[in-house]
Amino acid sequence: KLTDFEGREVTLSKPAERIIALMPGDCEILYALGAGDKLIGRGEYCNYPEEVLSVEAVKSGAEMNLEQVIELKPDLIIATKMAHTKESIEALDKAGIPSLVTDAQNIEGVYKAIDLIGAACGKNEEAAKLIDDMKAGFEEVVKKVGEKSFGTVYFEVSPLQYGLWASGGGSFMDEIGNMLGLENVFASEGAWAQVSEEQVIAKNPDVIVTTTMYFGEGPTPIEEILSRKGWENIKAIENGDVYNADNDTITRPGPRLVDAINDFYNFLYEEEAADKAA
Amino acid sequence: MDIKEGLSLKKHIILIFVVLISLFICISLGSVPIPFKDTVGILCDLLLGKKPSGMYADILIHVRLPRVLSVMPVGAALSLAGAAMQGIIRNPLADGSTLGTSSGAALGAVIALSLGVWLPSFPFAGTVVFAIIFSFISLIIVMSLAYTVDKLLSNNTIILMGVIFSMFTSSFISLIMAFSGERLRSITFWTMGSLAGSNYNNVLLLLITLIIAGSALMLSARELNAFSLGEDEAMHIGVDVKKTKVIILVSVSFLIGVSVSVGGSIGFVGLIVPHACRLLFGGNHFKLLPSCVYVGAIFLLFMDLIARTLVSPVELPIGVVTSFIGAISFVIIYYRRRKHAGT
Amino acid sequence: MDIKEGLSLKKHIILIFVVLISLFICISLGSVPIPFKDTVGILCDLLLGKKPSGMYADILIHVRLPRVLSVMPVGAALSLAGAAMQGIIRNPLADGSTLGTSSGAALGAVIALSLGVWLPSFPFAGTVVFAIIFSFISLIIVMSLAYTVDKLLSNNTIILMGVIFSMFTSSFISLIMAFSGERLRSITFWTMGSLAGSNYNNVLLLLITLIIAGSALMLSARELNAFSLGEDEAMHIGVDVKKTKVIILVSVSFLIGVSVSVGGSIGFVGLIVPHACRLLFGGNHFKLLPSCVYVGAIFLLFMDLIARTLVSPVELPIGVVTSFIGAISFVIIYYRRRKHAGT
Amino acid sequence: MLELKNINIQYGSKYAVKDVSIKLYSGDWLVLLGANGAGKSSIIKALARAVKYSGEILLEGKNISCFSSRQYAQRVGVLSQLHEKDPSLSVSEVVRLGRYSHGKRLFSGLNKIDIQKVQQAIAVTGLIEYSERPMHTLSGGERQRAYLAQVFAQDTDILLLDEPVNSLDMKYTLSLLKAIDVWRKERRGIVISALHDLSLAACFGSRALILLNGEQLFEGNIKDALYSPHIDMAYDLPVVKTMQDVYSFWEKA
Amino acid sequence: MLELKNINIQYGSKYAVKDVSIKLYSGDWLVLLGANGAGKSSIIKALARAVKYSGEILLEGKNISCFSSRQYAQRVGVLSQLHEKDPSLSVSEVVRLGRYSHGKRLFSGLNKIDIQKVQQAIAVTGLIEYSERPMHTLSGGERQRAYLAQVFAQDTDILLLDEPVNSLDMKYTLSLLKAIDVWRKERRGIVISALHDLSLAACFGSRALILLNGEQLFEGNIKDALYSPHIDMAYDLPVVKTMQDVYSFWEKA
Ligand SMILES: Nc1ncnc2c1ncn2[C@@H]1O[C@H](COP(=O)(O)OP(=O)(O)OP(=O)(O)O)[C@@H](O)[C@H]1O
Ligand SMILES: Nc1ncnc2c1ncn2[C@@H]1O[C@H](COP(=O)(O)OP(=O)(O)OP(=O)(O)O)[C@@H](O)[C@H]1O
Ligand SMILES: [Mg+2]
Ligand SMILES: [Mg+2]
Repeated sequence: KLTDFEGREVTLSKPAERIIALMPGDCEILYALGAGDKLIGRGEYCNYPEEVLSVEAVKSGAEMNLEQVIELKPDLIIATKMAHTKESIEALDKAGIPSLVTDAQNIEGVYKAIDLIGAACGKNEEAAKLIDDMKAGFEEVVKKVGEKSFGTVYFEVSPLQYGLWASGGGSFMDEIGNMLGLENVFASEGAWAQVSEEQVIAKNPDVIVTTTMYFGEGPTPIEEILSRKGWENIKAIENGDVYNADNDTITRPGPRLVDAINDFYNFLYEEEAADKAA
Repeated sequence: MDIKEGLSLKKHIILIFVVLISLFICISLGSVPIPFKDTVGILCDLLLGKKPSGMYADILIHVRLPRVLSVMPVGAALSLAGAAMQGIIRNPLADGSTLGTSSGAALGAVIALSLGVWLPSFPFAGTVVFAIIFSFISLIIVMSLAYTVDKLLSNNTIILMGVIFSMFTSSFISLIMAFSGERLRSITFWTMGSLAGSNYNNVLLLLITLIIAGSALMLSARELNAFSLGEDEAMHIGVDVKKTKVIILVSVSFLIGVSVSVGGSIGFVGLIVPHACRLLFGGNHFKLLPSCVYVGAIFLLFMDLIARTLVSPVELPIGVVTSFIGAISFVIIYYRRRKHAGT
Repeated sequence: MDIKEGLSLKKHIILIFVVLISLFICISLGSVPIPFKDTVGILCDLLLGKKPSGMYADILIHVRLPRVLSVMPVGAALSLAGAAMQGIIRNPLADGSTLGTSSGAALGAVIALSLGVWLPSFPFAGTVVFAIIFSFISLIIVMSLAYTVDKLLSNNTIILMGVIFSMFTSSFISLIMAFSGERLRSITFWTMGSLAGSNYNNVLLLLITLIIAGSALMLSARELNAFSLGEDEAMHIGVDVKKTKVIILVSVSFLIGVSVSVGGSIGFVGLIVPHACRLLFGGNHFKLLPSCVYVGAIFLLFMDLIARTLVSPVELPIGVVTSFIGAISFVIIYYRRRKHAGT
Repeated sequence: MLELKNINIQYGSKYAVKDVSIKLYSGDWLVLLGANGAGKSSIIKALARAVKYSGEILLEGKNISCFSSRQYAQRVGVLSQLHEKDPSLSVSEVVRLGRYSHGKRLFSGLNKIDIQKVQQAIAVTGLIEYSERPMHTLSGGERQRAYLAQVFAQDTDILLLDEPVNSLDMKYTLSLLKAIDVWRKERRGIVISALHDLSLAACFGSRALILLNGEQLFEGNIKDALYSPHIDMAYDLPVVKTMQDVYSFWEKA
Repeated sequence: MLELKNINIQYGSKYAVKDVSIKLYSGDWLVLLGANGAGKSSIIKALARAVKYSGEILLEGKNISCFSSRQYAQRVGVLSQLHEKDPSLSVSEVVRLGRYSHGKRLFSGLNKIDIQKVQQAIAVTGLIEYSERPMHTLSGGERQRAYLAQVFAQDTDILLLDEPVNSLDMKYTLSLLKAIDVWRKERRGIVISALHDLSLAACFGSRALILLNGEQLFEGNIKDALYSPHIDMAYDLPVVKTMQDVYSFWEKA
C-alpha cells in the first residue's frame, strides 16, 4: 500500500514486475535501483541509460495511447503529474492497472520518489542505498565548495532567438547553484520566466549557464552567447565563464543530479584552479 | 410542393446507416488489432448484459468504445454549432468559437490543468467541470458586454465582442502556459485537442447536451432561414429577433463548451463541415442542420480513426488530422460544386 | 469641398508627433531604469556619430533601440494589412492572417527552428528567411488554389481558401511540435510572439517592406473605397478588380510574412486597430490606411513597453499584453462611439 | 382600427417625421405621398416597429408595442423598400417564411392552409415556374414579386407596402395592385403604401397623406389630395399639368 | 458607334437573351422594353462587361473586351439595378469615385475638373445638403440619386442606366431624365436604359428594343414601338388602352 505524490492510495498485492514509466527521471531511478529489467514500456523521451531505448516507447500525456498500454499488460504505471491526464488514469484503473504519480520539484522530492518507486517494485533496500549515495554525493561537493563563492549566476533555458527564458528560484538548477555557492540573479522569479535582455546586462552575472542543446549546426550555444551584441561587458562573458550544462542531467528529477553538480563544480572550480596553475 | 422542408426520409435513413457503419468500423479498428470475431463477440456480450473479460474486452470496453462514442457527438456538436453561428450572424468566417465560449472553456481547462485540479468525488474530472463553468461565464460576459455596448445585439457587435473576448482568454492561456514551467507539455497537448481517455460519463454528458441544445437549434431552423433575409425582414414575418439570438447563442455555447471540455480545442470541423453541407445539401437550415449532425459525426469518427491508427502506436493529435484531411476534401468538394454550377 | 480626401495635415502632424513622443518614451523606459540624462546623452552621442560606451549604452544601443525600432513597423504593418484585408473582402472578421500567409510564415519559422536551420553568414537569420520564403509559397498556393476553383477570385473563395490553408499549416505546426521533442519549448516560446532579440537588420528589413508594400496599399486606397460599393460597381467605375485584388493581397502577404518572421505571431493588432481607426477616423480608406499606420505603431510600442516593464525583470509575451489591453481599450472605444452615434 | 397619434421620428438629432396623426378604418387604402426623403418609409417603419418613434400607434385600440412579434406579424404584413442583395434561399422558401407567424413551432410543419396560402401567393405573383430558383438568380422585378408573395402569404389584415411596384412591369404592377384592391374590399383590410406614381395612387388609393419634410401637409380623400394645392407644394411641381403632359402621348393614339 | 451582334446570354443552361443585334449611333436614346425577366438587365450587364455573352459588342468598331477597365470606364457609365444594402461611404465619397477612371493614380488627387464634375453631379441630383451623409442613412430615392450622381460624374459618352428612376419622386424623375436628354442631344452621347414606365419612355427615348423572353421582338423608333402590336405581346396587355385608363384621372381635372 503506497501513497503517491497526489495523496492517492495505491494498493499493490505484490511488488510490481511489469512496469511502464513515462518520465525519464523515473526510468533512470528504476535502472539505478537495478529494476531496469522490469521496465516493459517507457515514455518517449526516456533516453538514459542506453538500454532503455530498446524498451517499447509509449506515448504519454494527453496523447497516451491507452490501447497500447493495456496491450502491454503492465502491473504498474509510473507517471508524473504532467505526463498523464485524470481521464487516462481513471480509464486505467477501470482496466485494472494501478498507477503511481510522482512529482518531484526539488531534491528532497527526488528522494521521496526513489523511496516510492523502490517500495513499488520491491527494492526498498536499494532505494535507501541510492538515497544515501546521492546525499553523500551532494555533501561531498558542498564540503569541497566550503565557504567559497563564485558570485552570481544566470541560468538560461531558451536562447535569445526565441525570447530569453531564465530559470529562477525553485528549480533543480537553482538548488544546485546554491550548493555551489552561486547566487541566482533571478532567484525571486519562478522556475521559468521570460526575462529581458536588459536585465541580464544590468545584473551582470559572474557565470552564465545555458541548457540549450547543441544539435551540430551553426555556432555552439556558448559561442552564440559570447557573440551577443551588447553583452561584451558582462563579467561572465569577459571572463569566459559560460557553461553549457547537460539539459537532461540538470533538469530531470533523478539520480544523475549528482553528476550534474559534479560537472558544474568541475567547470567552476577545477578549471579555475587549472587556469591559475597555468 | 412538399409539406416537409427538411431532408427526405430516404436521406435520413441513408445518413443514419452511414453513421452506424462508420461507428462499427471505428470500433473494430484501432492501434491494437482486435480480431473481428472478438469484436463482435464482445459487443454482443455487452448488448446481452454479460460482462466480457480479457485484454481485448478491457481495451474495447474501457478505451475504445467510450472514445468512439464521445467522438461522434463532439463532431456533431461542433458542426451543428458552426452551422447555426454562420446562419445567425451571416458570416462565412464564423463558427462556434466566434462567440468566445470555446476559448473560455479552454481557459477553464488550462487553469484546471495548471493548478492540477483533481476533484475525486466528481463524476467528471477537474478539467471538464472547469471548462464547462468557464464557458458559461464567458457566454455571460460576452453577451452582457455586447448588450451593454449595443442594446440591439447587432451582429457586428456580437462578432467583435466574441472575437475580442476569445483573444482575451487566449492571451490568458498563453500567460498561464508561459508560467506553467514543467506542465507546459501537457497543456500544449491538451490545446491540440484529444479525445483519448474519454469515459462513459463524458459520453453521457455529450449526448445529453447534444440532445437538448441540438433540439433547440433544430427547432430554430425556420428562424435561421428567416435571418438569411436580414434581421428586419425576419422581424416583419414575426420572428422575435432578440429572443431567437439568445436561444441560438446559448445553445451554441453549450455545445461548444461541453465539446471543448471533453475533447479540447478541435478547430476546423465547425467551420468546414457546415460549408461542405451547404454545398452538398443546400442552404435551407431544415436540411443544413440535420445534415451537419450526421456529416459532422461521420467526419470526426474517421478523423479520429486515422489519428489513432495511422502511425500507431503513436497517436496524432486529432486537430491535426482534421485540418489535413478536412482541408483537402473541402477543396475538392468546393471545386466540384463550382464546376457543377457552371459559373 | 476639399480636394484632398486623406487625413488633414494637422492630423498628420499630430499623429507623427505622438509617434515620436511614444518612441522616445519607449526608449527611455525599460526593465532597467536608465536615468533620463544618460538616455538623452547616449542618443545625442549616437546622432553625432560618437560611440558611447558603458552598460547603459550597451543596453540602449544593442537591446532597447533595435527592439523599439522593430516594434514600431511591425505594429504599423499588421494594422495596415488588417485594414486592407477588411476593406477588400468586406468582412469584419478578416485580418492579415485570413489569407493564410501568417500561418505559412509561422510554419516556415517552426520548420527552421525544428531543423535548426542555420545560415552561416546571417546570424539568427534562419527563421526569418524561412518564414519569408514560406509566406511567399503560401500566398502562391492560396491564390492558385482560389484561382483554380473560381476564376473570378470572389471573396468567399479567397476567404475560404485562406482559412483552410491556414488551418492546414497550423496543423502542420502542431504536428511538428508534437514530434519535436526537446525543441518543443523553444517553438512554443516562438509562437507566443516575441520581439526580444531584434537586431538592426530586422529593423531595416521591416522598414523596407513597410515602405514598399505600405505604399502599394496606400496607392490602392481609392480602389478599396470602390470595393465598398461592391465588386461590380468597382468594375463599372474602372477598377481592374482582379489586378487590384492581386496587388493588395500580395502587399498584405509581404507585410504579414515579414512581420511574423521577425516578431512571431502577434494576433489581435491586425484585427482591432483597423476597427478602432474606423470608429475614430471613419471608413474612407484615404483616412483609414494612414491612421492605421500611426495608431498601429503607437499601440504596439506601448504594448511592448508594458510587456517589458510591467512585472520586470520578467517579460510578458507581447501577444498577451496586446490582447489584454487591446480588448479593454477597444470595448471602451466601441462603447463610446455607439453612445455618441446615439443609436 | 389603426391610429397614429402625434408620431415623431428622429434619426440622431434630425426629425424625419414630425407630429403625424391619422386614423384608419377597415377598407382604407392609405397612400403616402411626398418627395424623396419626405418621411414615407419612416412612417412605414414605425408602423412595422422597425424604428423608434415618439407618440402612440394604436391597433384595435391597443398600443402596438404590446403585441408579441408573432401576434403582430399575424396582423401586419410588411414589404420593405430595400432588401439584402444576396439572399441564399429559394423563392418558395422565402414565401413559406411568410407563414412563420401562423405555423406550429415544430420543424417545418406547414399545414394544409399554409400550403394553400403559399401556393396562392406564388400563383398571384406569377412565380410558379420560379419557385425553386434561388432568390439571387432572379431579375429585379421577379425578386420584388417574391417579396410581395411572402407578404401575401402572411395573410394579414393590414399591409404596409413601401413602393410595392418598384421594378415591376406594367402587367404585374396593375394585376398585383388590383388583387390587393379586391382583397382589401372583400376582407375590409387596411393597406398603407408609399407610391411615387400618382396615377396609380389615384386608381387604387382611397385616402392620402401628403408629407413635406416629415410634416403632414394634408390628410384626406385621395381625389381631394391630388387636386389640392398641397400636392404641388409637396412635389414642387404643377402636378396635374405635368401629368397631363406626360400622358399626352397616349391621348393621340 | 455601338454595335451588338448576335448577342446570347446564358445563365447555366437557360438563355436569358437570344440573338439580339442592334446598332446605335451618337445621340440615340435606346429604351429596353419588356416584361420582368425579359432580359433587359442582362443586356445592360453584357454591355457593362459584367456577364459573359456570346456574340460581339463593338464600341467605336473595337471589340469591347479590348479596352482596359479604366479606358472602358472613361467611355461607358453604368447604373445597376441592385445595390449593396449598406455601403459605408458618404455621398461625396461615392460621387468622387465616379472620377476614378479619370484621376491621376496618386493618392486622392482630384484635379479642378474632377472637382467641378463632382460638384455639378451632386448639384444636379439635388444632394448638396446630403453630401457628407453616409450612404446608409439616406432614403431610397436619395440613394438612387447618389448612384446616378456617380455615373454623371464619370462623364462618359455612353450611359447604361438600368431602371434609373426607381424610387425617384416625380420631380427628380422628370428633371434627371430631362438633364440626361439635354446632355445626350448636346454631347451626342448614347443612352441605353431599361424603363418600365412607358410614358417616360415615350417622352425621352428615341429608339426602342422590345424583348420577350430574351428574344428581340422589335427594334426601331420608339413611337412605332409603342403603337406596334409587339408591345402588347411583350407585356401581354392592350398597352395603349391600359395607359389611357390609368391616366384618365388627369383628363378630368
Ligand atoms: N438611418 C438614418 N439615419 C439618418 N437619417 C435617415 C436615416 N434614414 C432615413 N433618414 C433621413 O430621413 C428622411 C426620411 O427618410 P425616408 O426613408 O422616410 O424617406 P422617404 O419618404 O421614404 O423617401 P424615398 O421616397 O426616397 O424613399 C430622409 O431625409 C433621410 O435622409
Ligand atoms: N444569375 C442568374 N442566374 C440564373 N438566371 C438568371 C440570373 N440572372 C438573371 N437570370 C434570369 O434571366 C432572365 C433575364 O433576367 P434580367 O435580369 O435580364 O431581366 P430584366 O429584363 O432585367 O427583368 P426586370 O424587369 O425584372 O429587371 C430572368 O428570367 C432571370 O430569372
Ligand atoms: Mg422610402
Ligand atoms: Mg432588370
